[in-house]
Amino acid sequence: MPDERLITYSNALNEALREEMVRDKSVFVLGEEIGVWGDGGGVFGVTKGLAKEFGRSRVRDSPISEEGIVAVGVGAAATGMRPVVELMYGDFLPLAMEPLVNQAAKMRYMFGGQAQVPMVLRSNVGAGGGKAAQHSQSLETWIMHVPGIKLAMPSSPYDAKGLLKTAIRDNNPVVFLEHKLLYFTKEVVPREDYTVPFGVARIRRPGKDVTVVAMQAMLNKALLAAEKLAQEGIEVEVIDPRTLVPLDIESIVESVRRTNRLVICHEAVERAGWAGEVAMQVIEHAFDFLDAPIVRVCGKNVPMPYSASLENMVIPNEEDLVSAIRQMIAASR
Amino acid sequence: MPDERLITYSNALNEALREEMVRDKSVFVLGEEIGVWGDGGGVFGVTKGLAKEFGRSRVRDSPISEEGIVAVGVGAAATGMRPVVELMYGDFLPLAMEPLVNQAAKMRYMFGGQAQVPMVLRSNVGAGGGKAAQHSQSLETWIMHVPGIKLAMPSSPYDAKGLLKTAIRDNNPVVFLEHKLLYFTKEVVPREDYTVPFGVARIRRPGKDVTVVAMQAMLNKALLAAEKLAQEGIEVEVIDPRTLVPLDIESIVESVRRTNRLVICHEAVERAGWAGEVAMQVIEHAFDFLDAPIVRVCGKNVPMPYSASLENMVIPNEEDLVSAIRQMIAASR
Amino acid sequence: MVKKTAQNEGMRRSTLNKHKPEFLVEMLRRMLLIRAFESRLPVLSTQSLLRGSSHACIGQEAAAVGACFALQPSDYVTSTHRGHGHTIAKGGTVKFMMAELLGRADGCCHGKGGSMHIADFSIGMLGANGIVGGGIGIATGAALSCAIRDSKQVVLCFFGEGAINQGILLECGNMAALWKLPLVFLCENNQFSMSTRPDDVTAVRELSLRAEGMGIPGRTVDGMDVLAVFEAVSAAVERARSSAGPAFIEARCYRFEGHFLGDGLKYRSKDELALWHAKDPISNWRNRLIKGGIISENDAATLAQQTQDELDQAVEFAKSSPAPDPAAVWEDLYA
Amino acid sequence: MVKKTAQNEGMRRSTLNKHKPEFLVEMLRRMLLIRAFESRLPVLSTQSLLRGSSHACIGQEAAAVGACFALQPSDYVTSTHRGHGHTIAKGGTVKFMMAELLGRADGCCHGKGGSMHIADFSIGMLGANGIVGGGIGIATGAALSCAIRDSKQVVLCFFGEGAINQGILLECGNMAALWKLPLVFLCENNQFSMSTRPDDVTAVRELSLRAEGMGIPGRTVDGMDVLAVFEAVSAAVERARSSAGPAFIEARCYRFEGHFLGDGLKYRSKDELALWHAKDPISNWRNRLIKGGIISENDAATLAQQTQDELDQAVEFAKSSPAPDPAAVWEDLYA
Ligand SMILES: Cc1ncc(C[n+]2csc(CCOP(=O)(O)OP(=O)(O)O)c2C)c(N)n1
Ligand SMILES: Cc1ncc(C[n+]2csc(CCOP(=O)(O)OP(=O)(O)O)c2C)c(N)n1
Ligand SMILES: [Mg+2]
Ligand SMILES: [Mg+2]
Repeated sequence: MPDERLITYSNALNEALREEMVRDKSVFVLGEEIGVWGDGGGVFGVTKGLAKEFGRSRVRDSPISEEGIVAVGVGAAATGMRPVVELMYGDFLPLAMEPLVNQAAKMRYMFGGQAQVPMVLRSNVGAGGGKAAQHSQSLETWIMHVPGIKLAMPSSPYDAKGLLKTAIRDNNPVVFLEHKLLYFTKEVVPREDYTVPFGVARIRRPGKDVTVVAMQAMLNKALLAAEKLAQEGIEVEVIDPRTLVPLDIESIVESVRRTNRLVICHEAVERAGWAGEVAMQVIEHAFDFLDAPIVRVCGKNVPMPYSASLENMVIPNEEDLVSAIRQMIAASR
Repeated sequence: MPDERLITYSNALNEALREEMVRDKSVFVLGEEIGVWGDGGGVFGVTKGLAKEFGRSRVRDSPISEEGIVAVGVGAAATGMRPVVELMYGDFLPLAMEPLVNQAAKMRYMFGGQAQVPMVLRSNVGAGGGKAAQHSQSLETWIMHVPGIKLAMPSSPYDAKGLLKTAIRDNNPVVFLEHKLLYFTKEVVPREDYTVPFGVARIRRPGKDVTVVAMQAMLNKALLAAEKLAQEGIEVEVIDPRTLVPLDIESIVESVRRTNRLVICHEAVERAGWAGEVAMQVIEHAFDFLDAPIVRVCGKNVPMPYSASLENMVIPNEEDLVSAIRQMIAASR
Repeated sequence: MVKKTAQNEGMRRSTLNKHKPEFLVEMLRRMLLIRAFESRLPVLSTQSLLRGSSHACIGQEAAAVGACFALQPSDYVTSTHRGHGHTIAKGGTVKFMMAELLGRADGCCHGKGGSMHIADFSIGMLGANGIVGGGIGIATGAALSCAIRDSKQVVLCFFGEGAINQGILLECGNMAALWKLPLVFLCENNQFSMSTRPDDVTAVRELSLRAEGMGIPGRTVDGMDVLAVFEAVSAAVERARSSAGPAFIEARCYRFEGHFLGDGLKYRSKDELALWHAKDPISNWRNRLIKGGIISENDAATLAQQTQDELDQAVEFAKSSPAPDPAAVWEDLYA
Repeated sequence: MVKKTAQNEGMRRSTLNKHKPEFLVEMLRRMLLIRAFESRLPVLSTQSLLRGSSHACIGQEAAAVGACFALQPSDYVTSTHRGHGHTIAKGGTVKFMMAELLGRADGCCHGKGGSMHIADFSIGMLGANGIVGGGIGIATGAALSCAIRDSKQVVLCFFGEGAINQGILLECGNMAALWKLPLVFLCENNQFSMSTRPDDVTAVRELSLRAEGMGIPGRTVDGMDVLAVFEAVSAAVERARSSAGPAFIEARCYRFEGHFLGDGLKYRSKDELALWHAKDPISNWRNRLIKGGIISENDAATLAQQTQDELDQAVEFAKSSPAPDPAAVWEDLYA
């Protein structure tokens, strides 16, 4: 019997941090409210118990200074440490783009390989809880647009733990975006050490009629939509890229070559979102295999409204996917 | 004889500012080195003479505080002024994303229409002068991804003046990105008041074989490439969207319906750049008209290196366009 | 802590007479209204009527009311994530606010903002803010606008002591001082930023020293004393209005409830809370007004009842207001 | 301005004897090397060998050398857009620097950085920076790294007085003070941020007051006097190394040349420049060493000649170095 148990995404992340901190004393954690808040660390419990175990030097509660803490992470990473910096909400990334984009992403390249910046910037994306315009954004596309950074977005507890370990061991800046609605979802996760490699997509459901690329909360909706469509005889292949940089375009292209149809679903605002990148790469590699226009099912082009009825309209849902796929199949069969 | 003369892009912008400041006393300019530097205002001369004419209150030299000056612009705009805030280089946008994205872009919507934020944020994009990784970025895609902001990028002196006037008169936040290599290029510009509307593309060269979408420095390269290809009998239609938000997708789609081929060329980093957005919208509207995969000719996925030989490899050039188009035509004729 | 000496007490009593009784009573009424508003939140929350996070300012009513009462109606206020009190103090209408918290069409932001984005431009309330420090830039820009327009308006910028380490404060504080903008920075030091104490994250013991480093005169005031806050802010407002430049005021107060609904509050002791409860800004003010002969016990009870009634009506109003029309999702994005 | 009193003069003379002659001469040599390096730029520029912007630090040599000489080789330095002097002072090799300015394969960044991104990690020089204030965060992070690793290293963070209004300074200054990081903030007040005077953009007259507001002791030193800078920074470094926390030092100096090559310099008078030329950090130090009997006129001339020769060789080396291999465009993006 493998040594594994059902734990939450938040616990899985917590284990990854703990195990990496035990394994490598250059790993430390920096962020707001990571030491004491709640049940002992982190608004979403991800750093729970770490301050107690590793002390307040390696689990460092910071002032509310987002630009500063990311900048400090960069400097520490460039001088031998492996900081894991937390921004409580991904919506605070706009405060910290300078050190991330102008410093961390570029240092190694512009200094001709002298530097390495093994920093992990942990934060999150996602709406759905009525947190409104300033606490609901999914800004991963900005990061994907910046050469020199890697970008991981785990969709499940298993991946969360395995990808975070890979991120911490990576010698480059990694932006690691969790999803707010997933923190308390559960999955069976091994107790022993394992990693999930970057750049390897996970086919979450095989299918032959249409490929859906989705991550995190949208992935779960895609799986539900696939379930539903299966009853109508439409077989949806659901792919989770797991990391957007590096992107496992081979797996996506291979799938599209089989299904001949592609839907890309992300919660981030549709306009200039990463669906366009995936689409272009598929076009570059498999245009002739496409039997139908690539379809996007993405966040509406508005800030996130507070009211539940409006918020639900802005975030793509299962039904949006079902009807988009139905239409696509009908038009191209 | 129309009252017009050959002036630079920088002068055209200067005229727009001057005329709007005369016309509307709520317009004021805020930025670093805009009052005295050089020949009397602005690193690229855009604010030249304005401090002298309008005084240091309305042409306000700021401390080096990028986040602060954009934030101040937002507050001033929300309370009845029309600030034009300048960031000396577009590479400093990462410092100012918070007030721009979390405040300016969202205020009107999240406050249910109570606010309006008629701020213009002027800055620039572009490489080519050996300014290296931190002074060469083209970050317009980030802005395009944020609902609530408009985005203009003039390619010529005529458009620069007309679009800037439209931007200043617009009641919404407008990010206005100039191109560093264009400041001292010239065009015939009318003396009288005119505006260039947002959301109306300009066909810079008609052609029937392939549509190229490009702006600013890349537009000029596209026109040169078109010239060259014309000699081989390939007729390239070159379209300048002029504003990315709103985007005149109709004109682009209409063109693709005629040419059946699309090349998108931007200087910004290719990965997750706005080419993907244009491509997706064309796919959504005219997939069946495409005789060939959409092609991107874009900035390489690396920070901008200093050395001329390397910089030239990273920025798309005329030859890249010529060969991409040749190949495309050859493969799909 | 702000020291209370006998002399201080004497001064405080004497100041009561400097003001119209109606004014003093209105301060009480407004503080009661804030408390009544905030006290409804847990109930609404258990009824699943609230979404996202709501941050109550119980215990901080004197800071909100004392400061806003020093303003003219045309003056501006910027607020924080903890913005209900500031809005009510500036003259906000509780029924529209309550409808907003419930995400309804009649909310002051038509249901798009919620608690963290309460705003009422009609009374110069330029918005709560989900970004710690986010209001500082807006306030400074508004103050610049007032200065350029020469409108004689003043801007009052609320922020918590947790925001004192955001870079925007330095950038805007410096510009405000440099340009002598009509701006009052009001730092509500409620002793906590979530679970964090000021001394755990801020390297200066006196927050006003931070202000001095930006070129802004700073002082500290007892934030549990509505009149003390009023007087300190009035002086700062007067100075600002006369183009003499910004001021920084730290109002020392205490957050009686959790950071937001659902905060387990494991990080502080009951004893500490009790100490601060003894300084309750409302009951102390009420007692002072009674002792000073401004109102009777009876008046006070009536006032309390009236605010409760107003809140009942606000909640009813909010509950009966419809959800926003779906078409609203596309409205008010661009002007 | 830093006042020069007779007593000061006396003190300054006496301090000469506290140091080894070789050390004092090496300070001169290093300042000469910086000046020689910077003085080549206009020539190289007219030969179209430079791209982008190059910012020379002529007039500021004493600040760079005085400060860096207070460090151990294993200590770190972060720099600014005006970073040649800091690099040379920390021990950089001019031929690799020059090759970098020319964008060649043998440059210290293999031609990818250029003037604004000069870096030499082998000597603890963590990079020039094109972002004003950009080095502050890196320095603070490096200092945190030193503290956590308990490595006894110290970080010296250079920035111009123009960077004093960047929010990152407050954020990092506060953290450095709070956590008592081994960090010395060295603000080179060269009287200009491009064409702007400090008083036009900074609301405090004494920059050290800004530091106090962050919880960091601050002082001002004559930045034209290499020994004064050395002594002030040495004290700060010692304090930092003993875990007593960061310090802030303003070195008042002057930028003799334009902001960058091609600056028309219309914003300042010849008279002002002449006043500052009289305080030239190099010729004054040279004269002091001669008067103090440390070197002869002849020694000084030889030294000057040697640095010129070293520069000639550096320029030759740079010119003969090839452009980077095209394949390099894909190298060193990820580790
Ligand atoms: C930029 C930013 N960082 C962090 C947060 C999360 N957060 C919300 S309130 C808060 C504490 C703020 O403390 P303080 O400023 O003292 O205000 P108080 O809550 O005491 O009213 C934090 C950390 C945020 N909303 N915005
Ligand atoms: C964030 C940022 N803002 C503006 C600039 C443009 N800029 C480069 S140097 C400079 C002046 C800096 O002055 P100071 O800090 O005093 O340094 P000095 O040039 O005097 O060495 C400015 C405004 C920049 N490079 N980065
Ligand atoms: Mg607080
Ligand atoms: Mg300077």
